[in-house]
Amino acid sequence: MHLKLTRIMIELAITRKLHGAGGAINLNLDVRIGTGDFVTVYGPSGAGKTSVLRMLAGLLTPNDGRIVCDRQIWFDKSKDINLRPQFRNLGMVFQEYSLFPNMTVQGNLEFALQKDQPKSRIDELLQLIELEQLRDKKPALLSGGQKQRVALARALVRQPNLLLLDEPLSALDTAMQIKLQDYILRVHRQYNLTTLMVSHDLNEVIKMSKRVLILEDGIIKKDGPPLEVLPLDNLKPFITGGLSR
Amino acid sequence: MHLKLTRIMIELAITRKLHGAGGAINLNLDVRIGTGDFVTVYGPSGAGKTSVLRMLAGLLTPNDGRIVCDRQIWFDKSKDINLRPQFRNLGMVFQEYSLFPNMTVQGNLEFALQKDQPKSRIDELLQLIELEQLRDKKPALLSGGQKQRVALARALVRQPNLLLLDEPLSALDTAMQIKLQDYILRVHRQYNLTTLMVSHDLNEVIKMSKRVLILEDGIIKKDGPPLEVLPLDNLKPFITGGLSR
Amino acid sequence: QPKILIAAASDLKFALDSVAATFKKTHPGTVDITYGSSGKLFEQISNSAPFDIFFSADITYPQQLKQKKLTLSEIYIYGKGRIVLWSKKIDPEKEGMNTLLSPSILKIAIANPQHAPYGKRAEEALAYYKLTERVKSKLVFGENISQTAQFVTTGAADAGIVALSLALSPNMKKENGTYFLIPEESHKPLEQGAVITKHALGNAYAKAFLDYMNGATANAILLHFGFTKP
Amino acid sequence: MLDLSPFYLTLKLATVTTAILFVISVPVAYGLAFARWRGKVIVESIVGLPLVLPPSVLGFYLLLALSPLNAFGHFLEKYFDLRLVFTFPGLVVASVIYSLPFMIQPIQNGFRSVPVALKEAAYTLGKSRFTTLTKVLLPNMKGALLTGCMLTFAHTIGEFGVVLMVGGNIPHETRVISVTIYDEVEAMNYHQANVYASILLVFSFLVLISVYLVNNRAFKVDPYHD
Amino acid sequence: MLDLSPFYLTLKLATVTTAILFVISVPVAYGLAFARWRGKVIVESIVGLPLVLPPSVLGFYLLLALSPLNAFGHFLEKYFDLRLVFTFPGLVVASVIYSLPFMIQPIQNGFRSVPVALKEAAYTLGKSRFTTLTKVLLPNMKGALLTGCMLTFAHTIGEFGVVLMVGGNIPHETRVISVTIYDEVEAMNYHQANVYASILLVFSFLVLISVYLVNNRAFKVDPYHD
Ligand SMILES: Nc1ncnc2c1ncn2[C@@H]1O[C@H](COP(=O)(O)OP(=O)(O)OP(=O)(O)O)[C@@H](O)[C@H]1O
Ligand SMILES: Nc1ncnc2c1ncn2[C@@H]1O[C@H](COP(=O)(O)OP(=O)(O)OP(=O)(O)O)[C@@H](O)[C@H]1O
Ligand code: MOO
Ligand SMILES: [Mg+2]
Ligand SMILES: [Mg+2]
Repeated sequence: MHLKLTRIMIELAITRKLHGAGGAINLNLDVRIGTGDFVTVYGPSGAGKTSVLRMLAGLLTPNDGRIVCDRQIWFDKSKDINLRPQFRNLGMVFQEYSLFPNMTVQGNLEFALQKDQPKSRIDELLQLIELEQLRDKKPALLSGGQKQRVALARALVRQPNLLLLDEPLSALDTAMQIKLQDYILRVHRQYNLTTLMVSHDLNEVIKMSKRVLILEDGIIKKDGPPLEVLPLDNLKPFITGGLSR
Repeated sequence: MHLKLTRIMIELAITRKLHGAGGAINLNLDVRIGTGDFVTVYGPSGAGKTSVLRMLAGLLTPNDGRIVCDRQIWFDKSKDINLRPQFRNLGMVFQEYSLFPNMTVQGNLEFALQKDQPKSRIDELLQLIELEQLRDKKPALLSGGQKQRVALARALVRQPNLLLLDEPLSALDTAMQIKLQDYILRVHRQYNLTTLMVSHDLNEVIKMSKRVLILEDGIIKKDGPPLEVLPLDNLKPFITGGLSR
Repeated sequence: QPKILIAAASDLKFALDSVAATFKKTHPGTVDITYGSSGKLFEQISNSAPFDIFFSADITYPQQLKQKKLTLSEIYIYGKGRIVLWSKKIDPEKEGMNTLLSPSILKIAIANPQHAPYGKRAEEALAYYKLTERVKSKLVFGENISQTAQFVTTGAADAGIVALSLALSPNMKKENGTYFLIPEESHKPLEQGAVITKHALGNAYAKAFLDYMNGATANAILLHFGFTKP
Repeated sequence: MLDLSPFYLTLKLATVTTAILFVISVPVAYGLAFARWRGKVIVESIVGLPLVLPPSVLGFYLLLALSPLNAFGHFLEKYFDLRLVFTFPGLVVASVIYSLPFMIQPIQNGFRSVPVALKEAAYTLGKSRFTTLTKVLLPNMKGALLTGCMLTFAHTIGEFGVVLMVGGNIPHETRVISVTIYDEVEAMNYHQANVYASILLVFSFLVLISVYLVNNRAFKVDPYHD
Repeated sequence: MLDLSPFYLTLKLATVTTAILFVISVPVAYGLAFARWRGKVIVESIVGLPLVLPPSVLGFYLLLALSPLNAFGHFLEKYFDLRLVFTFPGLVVASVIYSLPFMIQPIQNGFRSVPVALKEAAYTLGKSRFTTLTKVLLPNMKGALLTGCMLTFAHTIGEFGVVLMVGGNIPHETRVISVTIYDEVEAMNYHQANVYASILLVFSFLVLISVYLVNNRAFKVDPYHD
């Protein structure tokens, strides 16, 4: 038996200059994430959340620093290492879906399938996202929420060690959100996946994650359990504001 | 003085076949919307919400029926009338933004400006969406939420009589959402805009709209004030589910 | 089954087709002929094109081949070419070369004197009649003598100086033009030379063909197409 | 003694042809890309035909058509006092026909590669088809426009068979650089031919380099994706 | 008596040339579209150069280069027993060089018009560059590939100057249809020329129509946007 809590999955110590809405942002992170953790990145629009995921995935190059995942060096400026995205074993849901327009729904999922995986995995996922009947349609014909579900399913096909979710449920109705949140949590626990999610939905963040990083202007302002670090006062006035009108 | 409540802005009586997730959907609507109303279309992903807005905008052709707006016939199958989108005076926020990649943020807004409108309108809106510093950047460089804000601002430039908002704030953090909701409500009241919004955020729907159309499988299942027709039980267990974990 | 491939100047088009046809009756075999401008054919033969005999509109090309040691035979002068003034618009017989000065002749086609033998002779003839300067602005240039013929037969040019051999061909006669035979003294002779090239090594059929060119039948055909014996 | 007029004529011909073809091709390609009428493929195919005819054959048919002895050429001469054979305007007409597919084909493909959503967004902003075309569609298909213009321009420079036939190789009028070089080669003035060809190549190379430099800047993969 | 061998030769030449150029151009265009090294524009420009040389001049230089009298041609003959001048393989080499830009240019532009996000998505799914190329990039730029293939194919059919120079108009070996028609025109056998040209046009028209029909189906504007 190993001490699960002490094993570190990701070590992230990077900087990157970004064009922010309030002038240049210096994205500057120094975080460790344990194996099997579910961590949410929360913060205002334009804070740099997507950029963090992109740098982890190898799609955006940090200006400096290093990224170590599962004891493998993914990026190290000083050693001039930059592992290509193909070799970073992870799954990612893009904020803007990035489905392949030339493939059907099923084709998009099958493309993600690895050689040793059974085809039944696809049917399972299609059933989960309730799109079995649209399996032969191209993405252009899908509704916004349907696309988002395909994007999520596609990232889940491979069952990678690291899951990066960029607002994976933002376009869905509450019932579907709850269903998929539960599913994500189930696979997360079942396979001991390390998961990094971006979400601006307080309810979702509270429900899903053990740890929240509050990112503002490129810097982690707070880091801790959701109920301690989230601005919960946003929740109440919001609902009552509506109800009491 | 006229009786504001009795004037009808939109008469919508249309059918359209869609490929639904559970087989063919027959979108079938018969609704009237009063001038200056704020109506939300609420319903599960794939119900046909976006399709309704697209048909109003003239981007999707109904199979049958008629659309009358402000006493002008926009669509009439029996008379073979189908007014082109250019001549339907409305503003639309697309679920997937559809910003012009060749123009800067400011350029996107200026493109929407009409001859008689002052340039200052652009500055006003840029300030509102807090993107003054990114005004010269192309959309490709923006974060998801930043793009969404530009899409909203672009639709507001013209101050049209009819505003169609397809999940206009879904990619934004709570604070920004509240700010923009308040702004939308302000212009809505100020200019007596008729507004049709699609949203799956219960808080938002309750806060913004006087009337909600619950769309399911292409049919309006309920039609009434938010607190009467919305599935409010979704709200509570959700939050507590997180809190009590 | 013996076989030869001949490269021939475009002015020979009709004459050589007839000769080949009669030749094949007495000497069964395959005779393929590729027509083109003499200069281009010379260039290709210099670069080892698989032609067995070369018929040039100008004797200098075969001479150069001989110098380069790319030939197997002596140069055989098979005839002298003549040039004619040809037009659909005016009958040039009446005024001869002065036809070119007529105001209704707006464009005059000649082959390009820079590289087409017939063009050079046409230019000399114009100079001889002191027309060079006076018609200079009317001239258009065909790439070779065939193209020049097309300029006049289509009526795009109002008159042109072309090979007599073409003017006498059935295809050009069909075009309802008239011509004036330009006197020989106005230009240098158009000595037409043929030679067997290195490619024909061991090909007796090639030798047979060139010998046949020397014979009575061939000479009669050549004469019919306006090639006089030197 | 280098005659520079062929260069000048060539440049003029290529520029004029490209400009005319651009103006013709944008609306035609627009129609072909978006129209839905049935006969469309027929027009599409006809537009592609000049490609398969050998230049000198195309030139010959043009010569026939434009000759004052034939109906069309006669008509032009009689009513417009215009003779196109052996004139620069005639070359332009011939080049335009000859290069038509090189301009239309890439532009048509360009129109199709612009997301429909952009057109829709412009329409809902009340913009006319024309404004949408000039402000939204064309700027988002610069690569395709450039491909069309470059292929046409270069193709016209190298164009030879048609030009020789319709133009008649008249100095200072229709003797473009391609014809000039060819003449020198045929006359076995290889040195002179090499000089002309080198100038042409160096010039074209410089033009291409600058076009590509500008183009690459315009296309600079946005820094978000590296 | 219609000789059909020129049609057969032409079809073979156009098909082989298009196939070879496709195989060459996809990787080259890929490199040119995505590579970031500085010298890139130079390669881009060189690739474009065959366009500006008049075909017969290009043909002349190729003739010189490939001739067994000169170094390169001699080398080929000596070590590979390969003579390219006046042979069908020689025509293929010449056509490939001549049509290079027509294939590369549209494909390169096609690569650039595929959203980078798709490539990124494929990479995060662990797909190699090759799989991403064949399964994601190429299928999403079918229009560009088609443009390249069509322009090349048609251009090779109509190709004349280069073929005549390098091929030498040898029956059943290098006498393609363009040369044949030209010969008939030169011989003033206008009827025969018209017959050949008509067959070529009708055939090409049918090919183009079927390509466009298939293409339009592939491109069918999705019904969500009408
Ligand atoms: N390559 C880049 N270089 C410089 N700045 C960039 C680059 N890419 C994005 N930016 C800017 O960096 C900032 C952060 O972008 P990012 O997409 O990470 O935000 P985000 O936190 O995901 O926001 P949202 O919630 O709106 O999606 C934005 O202001 C964006 O314009
Ligand atoms: N042109 C079309 N023809 C047939 N079916 C279509 C067409 N366009 C979309 N559909 C289908 O119609 C259904 C409704 O799509 P729509 O985009 O209106 O959903 P929506 O309610 O906006 O969903 P979401 O909340 O996920 O955005 C979907 O199943 C979609 O695949
Ligand atoms: O017969 Mo020539 O060599 O075309 O003038
Ligand atoms: Mg983001
Ligand atoms: Mg929708």
